[in-house]
Amino acid sequence: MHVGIIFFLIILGSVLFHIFTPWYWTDIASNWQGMDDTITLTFWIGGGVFVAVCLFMIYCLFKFSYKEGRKVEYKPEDKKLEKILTWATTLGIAALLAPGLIIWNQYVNVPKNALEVDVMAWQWGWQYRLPGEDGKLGTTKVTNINDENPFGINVDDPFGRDDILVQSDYINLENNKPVKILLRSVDVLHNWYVPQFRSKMDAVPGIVTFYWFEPNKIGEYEVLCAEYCGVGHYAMRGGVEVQSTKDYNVWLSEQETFQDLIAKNETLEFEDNKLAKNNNINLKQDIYKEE
Amino acid sequence: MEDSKKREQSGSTHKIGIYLWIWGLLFVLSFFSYLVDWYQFQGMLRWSLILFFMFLKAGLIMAFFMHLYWERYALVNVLLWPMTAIVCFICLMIAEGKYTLFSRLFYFFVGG
Amino acid sequence: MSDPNIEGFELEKGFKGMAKDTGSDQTMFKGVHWGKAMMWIFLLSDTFVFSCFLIAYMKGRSSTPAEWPNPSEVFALDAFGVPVPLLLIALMTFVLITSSGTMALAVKYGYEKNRKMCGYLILATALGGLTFVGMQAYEWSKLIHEGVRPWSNPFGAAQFGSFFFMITGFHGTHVSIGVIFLFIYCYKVFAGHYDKGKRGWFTKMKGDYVEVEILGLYWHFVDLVWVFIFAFFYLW
Amino acid sequence: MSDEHENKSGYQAQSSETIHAQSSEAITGSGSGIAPDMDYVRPAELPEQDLYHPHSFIEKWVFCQDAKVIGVQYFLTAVFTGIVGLILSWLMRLQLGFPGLAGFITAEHYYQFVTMHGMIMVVYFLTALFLGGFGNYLIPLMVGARDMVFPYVNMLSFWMFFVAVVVLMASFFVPGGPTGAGWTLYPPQTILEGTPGHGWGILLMLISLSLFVIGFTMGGLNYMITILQARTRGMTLMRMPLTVWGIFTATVLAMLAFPALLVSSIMMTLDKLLGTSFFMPTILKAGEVLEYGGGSPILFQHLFWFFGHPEVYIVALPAFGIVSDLISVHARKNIFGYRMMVWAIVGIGALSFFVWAHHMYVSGMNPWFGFFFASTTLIIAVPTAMKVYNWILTLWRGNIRINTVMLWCLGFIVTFVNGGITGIFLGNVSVDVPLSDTYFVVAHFHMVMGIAPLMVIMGAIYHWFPLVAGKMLNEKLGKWHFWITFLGAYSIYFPMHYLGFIGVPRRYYEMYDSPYMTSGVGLNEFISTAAFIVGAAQLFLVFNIIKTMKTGKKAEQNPWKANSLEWYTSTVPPEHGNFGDRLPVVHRWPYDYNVPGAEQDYLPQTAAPSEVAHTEVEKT
Repeated sequence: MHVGIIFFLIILGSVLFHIFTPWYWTDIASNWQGMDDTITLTFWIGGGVFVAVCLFMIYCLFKFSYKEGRKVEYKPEDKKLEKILTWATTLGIAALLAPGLIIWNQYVNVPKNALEVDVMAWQWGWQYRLPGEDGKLGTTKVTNINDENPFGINVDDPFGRDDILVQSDYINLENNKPVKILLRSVDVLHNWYVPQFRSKMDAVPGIVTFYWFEPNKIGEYEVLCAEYCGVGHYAMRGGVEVQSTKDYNVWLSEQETFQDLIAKNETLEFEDNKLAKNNNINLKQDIYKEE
Repeated sequence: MEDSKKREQSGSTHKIGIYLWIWGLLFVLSFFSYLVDWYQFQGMLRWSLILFFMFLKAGLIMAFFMHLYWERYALVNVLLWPMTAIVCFICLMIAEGKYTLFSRLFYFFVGG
Repeated sequence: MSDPNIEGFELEKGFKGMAKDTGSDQTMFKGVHWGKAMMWIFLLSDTFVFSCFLIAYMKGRSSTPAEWPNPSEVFALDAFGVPVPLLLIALMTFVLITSSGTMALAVKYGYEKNRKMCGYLILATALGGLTFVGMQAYEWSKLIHEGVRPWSNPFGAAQFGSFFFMITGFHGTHVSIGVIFLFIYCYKVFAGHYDKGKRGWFTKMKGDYVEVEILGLYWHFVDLVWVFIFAFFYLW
Repeated sequence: MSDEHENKSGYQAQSSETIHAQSSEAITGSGSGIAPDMDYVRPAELPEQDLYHPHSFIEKWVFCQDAKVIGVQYFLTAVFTGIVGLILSWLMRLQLGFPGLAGFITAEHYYQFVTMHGMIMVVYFLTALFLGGFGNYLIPLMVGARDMVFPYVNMLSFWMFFVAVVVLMASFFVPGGPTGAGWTLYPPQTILEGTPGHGWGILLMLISLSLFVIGFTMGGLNYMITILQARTRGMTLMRMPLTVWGIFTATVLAMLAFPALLVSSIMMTLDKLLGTSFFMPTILKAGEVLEYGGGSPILFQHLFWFFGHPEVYIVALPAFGIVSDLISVHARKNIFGYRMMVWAIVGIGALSFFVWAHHMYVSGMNPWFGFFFASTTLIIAVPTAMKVYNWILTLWRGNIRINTVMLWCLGFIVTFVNGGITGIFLGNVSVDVPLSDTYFVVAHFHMVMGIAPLMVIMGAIYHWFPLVAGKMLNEKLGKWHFWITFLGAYSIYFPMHYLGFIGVPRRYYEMYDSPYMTSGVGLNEFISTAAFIVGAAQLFLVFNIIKTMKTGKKAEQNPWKANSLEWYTSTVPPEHGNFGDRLPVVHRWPYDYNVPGAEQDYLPQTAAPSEVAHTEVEKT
């Protein structure tokens, strides 16, 4: 008897835990409300099945626990019942699968007006690149990456020149504007994940992966790496700030383009060379002096 | 045990002619698939010829040299049905390979 | 292939027979020796191994942007001063098919208890296998000489060498193991172990000519794999 | 036949009477020769298996060819690795629940623990235990065979597994420690600096896996051929206990799925040792471009999961089978819908080869695969659900003994249904997107393929211990063991799902510096505490076994009044050859409990129709 009661309490506890849990998803801040809704739907159907199955089991425990000489049903098969159960299950599964597929279809079809954001991951950090005035990102290559070209942009690609470079773990996004995240990695697998946006995708070295979302809530969010990438995995964090269009444009205008970077490097190089030459001269003079 | 041995033998031998035939056919088919390369056929023609000769040869070896043709359906089906998993794997990997190549060419070479 | 009469059980052909065999007691593969059934299932598993290798190769080759070397040129061999494409590979195929044929005949004579013929044919098969391994060794050394390495090669995509050495190496290992067993079985046939039902020293199982067929299955499988490697690696 | 049998030293020929008895049986068509026609069972197709009987201690207990001893060897070795895995999980939970309390657990160590825990539990513990342990012990007994068909190969299989375990354990002691790449061993990080154990550790892991696959193949061939080709007279496939069906289907899956693991291990070994680039694209590490290029990391994931998903069912199907038998025996009722159960097992097994990439929805593979894999994955839910219905419908109108074994089964139903339903979340592609790589996944797979199969293992131990050791385990200790384990495990993994909802990613060494993750602190402490208790509660079993072996009650021949053949051996525990002089002849399925009109509430599989002509047997 008490076995059934304990099992009942477990089921009751699970349901109550679900209803009153303080640990539940964070407030959604993107267009993927549909994912949350499908989860809720799955909870209703799946949770219903779980409770029903367990309650039936508990009922059996109460009703049919061992008694010497109890009359037991002998019925190896019941075609009708089995058929009903199969079809009911199939129906329930289809009801869950359909919204799942519909939303996936939205997930893989990126809206035309989405802003492309190149997210570059490495062990262990992020940096970002936005298209410039031409609205297009330049092509990249891992082997191009060096101090002067931290993003590995192909220098002869005309689209790359005006790309806006954000050499920071933090990026700003415009509210209510779809974003297509283009992920690439220079070393191992990573995953750019903001729990509030619900969406995620691995960054895979050697290819570029993508996903999209539309932030719809102004605020600051933490970026987590969601694919194991070595010992620094847990510390690989970044940030997103979703801003109003006005604030965003202000931020955008402060960012450096690839062109700027090249120019700066050239100046630096020029100055470096000059410095080096001077040093040489100084050095030589020093040597002469010593002699 | 003597009986069972006899039983096995009675069903196991075939005329030598059939083996020689298959043997000859295998040489001919191999020669044909070699000619595909010799004449440098390209494109779909090459592919279909390669696959055609390949499956024909594989089928002959399995059916006659490995005696599958004479085996009972229970064994044949047990051996061949799992290949659907492989076929599924191949089809999906073809799609995957194309997708990877596209991604590489598009983002690392072509752009725009 | 064995289609024995089983007491109290009528054998039927086709799918109906299959349903009956499957639904019967004791054995599902009627009249199939345990060892033979085991070899078949093992070969099925091994098929998956080679399939995975070849699928990996296909995926690797189709997704690399670097140019794939033209096998027809890489594997060409000079005959009388003229480069003939795939000459060595063609010869290897020839040798392997020849040995497969001799093996098939060995199995046939084994079942006829023709000890001498069976033994000589197994010996011929073993020598064919040995020739194949030798030619493969020559091919490897030639390619290595030309600068092909598992990690790089002068002709194009680095994966070419990787997949080549791995897949042919794995196949070659199978052939070599087969050759070793062929020689052992050759000895056992000539020594008459299968006529007398002598027990093997390793597994203590009684000898029987069905073992020749089991080995034959393995050998034909090695040939079968070569058919696929030939098509996908050399002709593609 | 007996004439040509060599009676050499080392071979105990079957007594010639037995053989004559068998051949005369073959002529008359049934055992005694006077039984009526209705008891007719076809004569034996094959001669008696000729067994190699051991004649020294080493041959009997170490290099033994008896499947039952090999089963126990497998079992003990697997349990040993399982204990190692359990200790590793404690260390992980210590770090997660009480970070900084154990200062020696650095991030490197933590990731090594995670990896080794995962690999050990999935492959070396559960797979080896179910197939190697239960498979070896039960298959020959349940199908009525004298032994596995290739006892020698079977012995090699165990020793290969043993070597694999030794190599795995050796990786704890090599420079750099064991690999810390996560049990999925995803390249490129697996073999690159920045991952613990990227040198020796990963190599030993790959070698150990390859050895395991080779060893398992040898065992798997035995299980398959024994079930297909060495059943006793009257034992049709549709009269086999579901345990055998579960183990059989799992073995088929293993034979076809392990090749993918073998191939990916070989390729990764070459990447590591020779510098090939199968899985390695161009990589920039610490400002330097490595000598790799052109490979595809996702290829590895496909190969790995082509193995990995069937692997889930390799663990689950034997558990399904065993639990069906246990429920039926202890509910004293036939299993409901036997044929449906068999087809569900086979269907799940077949489908499991078409769903692998549901582990990769957010891996960056071709996004269109999502549609295909979500559909196939959810289709699998239908046969699985049918199995659950049939289990509870077996309880319905039964006569349920609520003993320790049944408790474990009930625990299995609860945890399995729970874990199965969270599986629907993760299989449904777009629902998976927010949840994948979070603690929801961790909770899901621990519930469904950790705790649920563990419940079955425990139930099976309590059920079959009388057969293996000849003594009954103590019920009271068993109940304590169950309740602490079940309640503890449930309270570990049920709340853990909600950590995933918050968005806490898995494989985080430490996670409290994010504002919205701090709320999980209390929950994590609770989970860790529960984990320590559950782990420690397993001492109940150890203590129970020791106590039983010393002072326990001797078991009767068939203490549970079960029908299947393993309880009808010549001696308890069964000796080499299992069934004494004569193999049993089977006349019915193993689930004839409480047949109307029968004197007892069970009819053994060997009960001939003429003996039970007065009953209303429906299915045979």
